[in-house]
Amino acid sequence: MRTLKTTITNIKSNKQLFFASVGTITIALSILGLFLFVYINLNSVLSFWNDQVQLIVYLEDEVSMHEKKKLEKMVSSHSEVESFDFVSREKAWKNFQAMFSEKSAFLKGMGFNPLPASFNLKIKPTPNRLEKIRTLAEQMKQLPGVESVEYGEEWISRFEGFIILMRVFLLALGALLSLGAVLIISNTVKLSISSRKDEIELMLLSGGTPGFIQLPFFLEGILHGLLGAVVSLALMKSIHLYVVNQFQGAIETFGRSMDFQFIPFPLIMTIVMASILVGWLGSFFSLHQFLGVYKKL
Amino acid sequence: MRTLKTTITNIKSNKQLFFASVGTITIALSILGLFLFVYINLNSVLSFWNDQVQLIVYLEDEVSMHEKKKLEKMVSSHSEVESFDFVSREKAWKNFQAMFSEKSAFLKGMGFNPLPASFNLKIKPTPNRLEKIRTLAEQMKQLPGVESVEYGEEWISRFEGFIILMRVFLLALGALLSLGAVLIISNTVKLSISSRKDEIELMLLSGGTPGFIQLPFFLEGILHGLLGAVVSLALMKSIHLYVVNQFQGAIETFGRSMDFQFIPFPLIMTIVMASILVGWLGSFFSLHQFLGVYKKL
Amino acid sequence: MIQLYNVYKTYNNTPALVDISFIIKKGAFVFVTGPSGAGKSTLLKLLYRWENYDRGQVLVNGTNVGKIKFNRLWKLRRKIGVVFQDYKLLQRKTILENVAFVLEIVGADKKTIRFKAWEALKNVGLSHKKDAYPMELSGGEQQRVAIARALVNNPKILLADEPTGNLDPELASEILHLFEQANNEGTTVVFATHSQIILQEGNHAVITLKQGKIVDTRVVV
Amino acid sequence: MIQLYNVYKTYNNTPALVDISFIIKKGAFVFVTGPSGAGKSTLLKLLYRWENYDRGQVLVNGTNVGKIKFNRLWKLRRKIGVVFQDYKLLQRKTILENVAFVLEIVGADKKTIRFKAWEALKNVGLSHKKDAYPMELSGGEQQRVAIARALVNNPKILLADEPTGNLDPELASEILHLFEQANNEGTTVVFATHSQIILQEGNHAVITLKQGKIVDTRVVV
Ligand SMILES: Nc1ncnc2c1ncn2[C@@H]1O[C@H](COP(=O)(O)OP(=O)(O)OP(=O)(O)O)[C@@H](O)[C@H]1O
Ligand SMILES: Nc1ncnc2c1ncn2[C@@H]1O[C@H](COP(=O)(O)OP(=O)(O)OP(=O)(O)O)[C@@H](O)[C@H]1O
Ligand SMILES: [Mg+2]
Ligand SMILES: [Mg+2]
Repeated sequence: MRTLKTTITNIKSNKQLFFASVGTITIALSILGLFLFVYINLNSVLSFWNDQVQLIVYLEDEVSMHEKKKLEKMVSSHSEVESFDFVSREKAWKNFQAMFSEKSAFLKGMGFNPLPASFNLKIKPTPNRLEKIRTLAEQMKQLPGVESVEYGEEWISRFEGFIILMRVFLLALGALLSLGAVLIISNTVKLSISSRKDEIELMLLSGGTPGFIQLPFFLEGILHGLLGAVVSLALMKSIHLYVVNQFQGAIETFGRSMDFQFIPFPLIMTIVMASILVGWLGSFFSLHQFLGVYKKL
Repeated sequence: MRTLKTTITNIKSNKQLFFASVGTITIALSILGLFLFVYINLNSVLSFWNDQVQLIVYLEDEVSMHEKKKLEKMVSSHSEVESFDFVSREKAWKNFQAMFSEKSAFLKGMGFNPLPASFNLKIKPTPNRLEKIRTLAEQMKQLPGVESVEYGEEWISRFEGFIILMRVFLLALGALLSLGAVLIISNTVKLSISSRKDEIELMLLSGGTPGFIQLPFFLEGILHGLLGAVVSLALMKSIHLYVVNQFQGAIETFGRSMDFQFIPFPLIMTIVMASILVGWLGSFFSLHQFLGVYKKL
Repeated sequence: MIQLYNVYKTYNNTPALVDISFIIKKGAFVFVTGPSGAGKSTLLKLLYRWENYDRGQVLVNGTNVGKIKFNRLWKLRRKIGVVFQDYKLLQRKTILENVAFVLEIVGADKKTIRFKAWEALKNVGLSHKKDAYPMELSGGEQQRVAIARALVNNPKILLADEPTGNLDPELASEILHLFEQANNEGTTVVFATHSQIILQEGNHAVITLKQGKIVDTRVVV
Repeated sequence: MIQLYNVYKTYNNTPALVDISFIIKKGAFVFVTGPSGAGKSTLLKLLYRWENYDRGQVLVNGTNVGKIKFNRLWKLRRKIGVVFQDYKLLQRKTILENVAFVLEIVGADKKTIRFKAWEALKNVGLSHKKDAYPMELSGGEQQRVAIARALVNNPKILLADEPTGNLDPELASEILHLFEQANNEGTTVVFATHSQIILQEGNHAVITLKQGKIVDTRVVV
């Protein structure tokens, strides 16, 4: 109780620094949060696209029922295949016509269906997926009843390159920001303590117990971290709500019923705890350094 | 000369705060710079995609030479059209066959060319381009010799939505960061000054001229800004070099000979000048506020 | 109460105290005097362990203060009230808060704090300025706040380092009486001063230092 | 040199100086005395315009100090050396740098600065401590640094606010002689003190304040 009051008095007697500190932490965390935000949503877009990566196995028009069954069995039991679709010749033709609806007049006029039936395989996402797809494609090609195999080799490698680039970029940025946040927080706490040097010295001189002296500063550090986290998360949430309100339309036309996701709850708790930890660590190290001078005497 | 020495002495006598300040400014500017970096490169990607937006006018197979000429004239003189291509029926058929090379056996087997000739128009990028394309498409449809018109309506609106979303997001982030940077800098300078309260007071008491008292702090503020800008730009440049070295391959597969651009030189100068200005402003306002107390007496 | 045996103290290899030995009994009142830089403040600092000594023994209340660990120092310091030569007032607190602060540190309850702090200020004639900040006080008024703060805890030992340097002779002798009153109630007082008037007025033992050595002692029977 | 006509000064509506009038001629040496809180420091602060007055006139060297604009104040203050009651030493500078600092402020050249600063420290007996920081000095040593700093500029006017409060009687009278020497070389000296010994030793004019009023003056013929 008394400690809490001392903490509040401490903060009140140095409002400007307190607000500057919390403000700084808020900004640092907001930036981190925004990145998380972008990263999470980008990831969800990417993983959606990722799902589209497939290996198409075109069957010969003269494939026998037996061959087809064998192929289906082989495909369904393969460890790299997540799921698969069978597209009959008729369905393929319909899709093709739908895709080129503007020119459908010409296509309809063709009078025969030039397209083959196919198995569309979804491949499990693993880091060396491209390699695996390539091997699988080579295997499939040899099998009886398979006309040809298509898997957008070029597109996949492009796409994987882009994902790696994006992740490295975001992680580097995140690391830079985390480092920055820790530096700023510990520096601010240090300033906060050194601005109260006189007070701490007098407490030491008047017989304050180490606990009595340190507790308000620990509490203050924790409070800095907590407030910074809460304010920045509130900021994030309002940006999130704003974006969702303003751009839901634009997002929906983006190709599917995609939500702009908010940072998931466990991650929110992690951020808050981490921020509190950083605040506490900041005050701990600063106090330790500061009191070290007096311990040596 | 003497002022410069005083500035250096000032900085030396308070190294920790100086490095903290420059570090903070560096981080703030680095974040801003990274955004600029991402924004510039994203913009160049987007404007590349933007160029691809086109209006395709399919001609009737029985179009007369006269009608074709008239259409060509109309298209080439239209104020919204940036450039145009003529694709003959033969060329279209070849492109089509190339695109579906895997199935070329079937296509070759068709023995006749179902595709129409077309004009491919590039439309000038203006804010309300979508509207204009729509109008132009309606016009063209009415003309003799035009079979149909295609312009990827859905894709364009999606794309524009995405661009707007992206820009708003980046600008909001940039504004937040700029605000943060200004706050942090001015707060740091304020702390720097108030940590030298005694010194300033003694200078006032001992007959230091206002210029003599203020100049070292102005210099210091400017130095904070300058160093912050230079260090953060150096950081940016090394990140840029790293990214280019590591990912040039991935970038090239990204569809064209695109370079990862660095922040252009005029913008670099602007950043440096702005940072210096912020440093100076920070020290100016802090000094003004600080000295105000003594002026009132 | 306070025992020193052959104590040496140096600052960066320059001796500040040389071979100091004396015993101050419980309830005694002792002046420490000597020219500027003689080592008076240093001697007091050893007693509340703000500085440590190089050789010898310092016992306060039977404890060897040189051996106390940092985490246990507060037990020693709670017994001691100090009037610092540079006052050490907290600029951001009013003078009432300054005096109350040391009571809060030892965990007194709220009512006691208000009453005792106010009483202590009254004793030095400053209760009418209780809400002023140190910067708004004259030099002598600040010194009296420092005195009030040292006395407010009813310490077993009172160490006063030049507590009347900024006070007029009349006030100085009032303060001396205040200390003598505390002494009568059982507090052991060590009073460092330059003032010949104070030394004459208070008929107490005197330890005279010069360049870190005891050069003279006046013993009162 | 210094003229005051019916000067009034209040702090938050409590009077600190009431109807003060006196004239100090060029080259004079004047003591200001009076009990704690009488207004001595306030009076000196008016002269170097650290505080402003409410009514009346204060002329220093013929200029009305109440009317000087902030940007011109340095001209007044360069003529005045002040020994502050709380010393105002810079903790981050050595004492030589502290003394040299006021020379740098008025733009002296490097050689002059080193020589004069060292000389000033020598005059107060502290040249052997020149590289020490204020925290490493005894109370009286710090006070002497403050005195050295006030004298180093050969000011036209010297204002000393209780400059011997932490000095032993011997040193105090040495410092008094130092001031008298400066006075002989033409400096006008105003010396605020409580010390009866100093007042008696220096045969100079005395202004006695009490609760902000002049209650007594000793005039020297
Ligand atoms: N922290 C320190 N570091 C180095 N030297 C110091 C330190 N504190 C004191 N001294 C030196 O030790 C000597 C004794 O100092 P001390 O403060 O004990 O003197 P004092 O008797 O209290 O003098 P005064 O009457 O002027 O206050 C002085 O020469 C002083 O310069
Ligand atoms: N800044 C201030 N704000 C409010 N009151 C003040 C301020 N400075 C001084 N006072 C009050 O004005 C009165 C005169 O103060 P002053 O410092 O002039 O006294 P003094 O004669 O120098 O006393 P001392 O001998 O104790 O130094 C005191 O009652 C003091 O409390
Ligand atoms: Mg001392
Ligand atoms: Mg005074």
